[in-house]
Amino acid sequence: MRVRVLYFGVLKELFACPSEDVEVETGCNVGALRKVFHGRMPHTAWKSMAIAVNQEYAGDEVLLHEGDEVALLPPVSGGAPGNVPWKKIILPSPRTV
Amino acid sequence: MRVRVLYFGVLKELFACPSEDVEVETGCNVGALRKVFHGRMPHTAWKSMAIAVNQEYAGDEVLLHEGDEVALLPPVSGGAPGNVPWKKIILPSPRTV
Amino acid sequence: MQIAIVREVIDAGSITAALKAGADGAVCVFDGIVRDNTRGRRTLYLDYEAYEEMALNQMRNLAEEAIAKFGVRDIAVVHRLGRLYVGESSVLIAVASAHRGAAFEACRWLIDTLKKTVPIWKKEQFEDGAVWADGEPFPEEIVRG
Amino acid sequence: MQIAIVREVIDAGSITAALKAGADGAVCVFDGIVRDNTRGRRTLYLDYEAYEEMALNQMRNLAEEAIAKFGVRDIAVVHRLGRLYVGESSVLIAVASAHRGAAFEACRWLIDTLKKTVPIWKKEQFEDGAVWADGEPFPEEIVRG
Repeated sequence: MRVRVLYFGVLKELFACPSEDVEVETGCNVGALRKVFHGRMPHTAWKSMAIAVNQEYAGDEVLLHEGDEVALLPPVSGGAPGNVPWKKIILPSPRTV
Repeated sequence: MRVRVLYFGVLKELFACPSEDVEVETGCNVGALRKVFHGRMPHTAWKSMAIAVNQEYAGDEVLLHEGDEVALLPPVSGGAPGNVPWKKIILPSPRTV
Repeated sequence: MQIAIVREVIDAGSITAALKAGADGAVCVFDGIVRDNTRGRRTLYLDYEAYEEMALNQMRNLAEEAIAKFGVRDIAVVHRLGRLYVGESSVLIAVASAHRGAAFEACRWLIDTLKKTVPIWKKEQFEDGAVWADGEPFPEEIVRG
Repeated sequence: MQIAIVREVIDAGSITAALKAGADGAVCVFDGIVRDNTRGRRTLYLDYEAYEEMALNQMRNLAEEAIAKFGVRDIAVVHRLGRLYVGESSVLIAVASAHRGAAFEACRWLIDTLKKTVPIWKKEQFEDGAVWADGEPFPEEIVRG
């Protein structure tokens, strides 16, 4: 079955596109999808990544269904300037799965 | 010597005037003046009264000098509505010292 | 630092616009407004009065103390006197700072301290009578009676 | 409750004016603005982007949670996207309440929680390059990886 994966922030640049359709096996959950993408991302971008399924934050145990909208979300930084120091994330060249 | 005594808030109504010139003895301090006024005020108005001399909050030990501006200040209530419940203060008829 | 006692409507927009500078990341504003009731009793209006010169001095001192204490960049404190109707602002405090934590803390400290130490009083007019608002007790260091 | 994501200038005056009602005694406003530097490095502008539908849902959920949690009367949360220059507001949070304590606490909780959970990101453009702002780590209940 297919799910639509959306990339935001640094990930959109990393994968050089805003979204992809990804073929996953029936019974695949968020944790399994997370592992697939783990290999595609540098450690700094992976750290503290969240996943949303159909616009709700989803834990690893959440099952995926045909047509789900799955979003890979780097730590958010909306609002005003944070107290956290900013840091350069080195972008590798985009790769395919 | 003379000092000018200013009344604010409920005290202005209590004494039916905004200020009075008061004759005090040399060496009189804030505490002594406080005692003079104590007898003129009902207990509710007296509670937590502050005194300012020449626009600075002054403790009982502060000495008064000829021409000082002495202000009798009921608990302040500026700003937005407080969390403290409001309470009616019963005003007696004005008296003279 | 804008410290003022006014008798007309407080213009929050121009006060905060004048306050902001490039180094700021956060502005925290407290806007105190006349409520339509006190414990269910309907308020018609409030009359604010002040020991004006002393109130201005106190407000200035508080703002300077807050800048030193919380490390914020700049502060505006404007209090209105006279007759205020429901919905009108009696006080506006705006704090500009590089970071939000200090802005919130300074703003909260300023209104809490202003309400206890700045010589301003209000009389509330209800439909069936008027009362002087009970202030919060003065801090111990002020009343050493 | 006004919850919005906009691309034009945030009009703080009209947002807070629309928020106020007779029962309110306090409005606390947080205005997040683009600072001219990050740790001394000069900022030219910020580009904000969002997972927009989800961000709006999250903002609405946070506002509802804050009303329930702090007992405030009403809330406005407006976030701007796109390119913002130094001094422009990226987010405005306004909380109206009968009493000031709840207004301050709800406003602070909203900006703190928004910054950790609402899917909005910013890229900072410096004179010598651009970086994605490091967000604060997600709360544990969001990342159960």
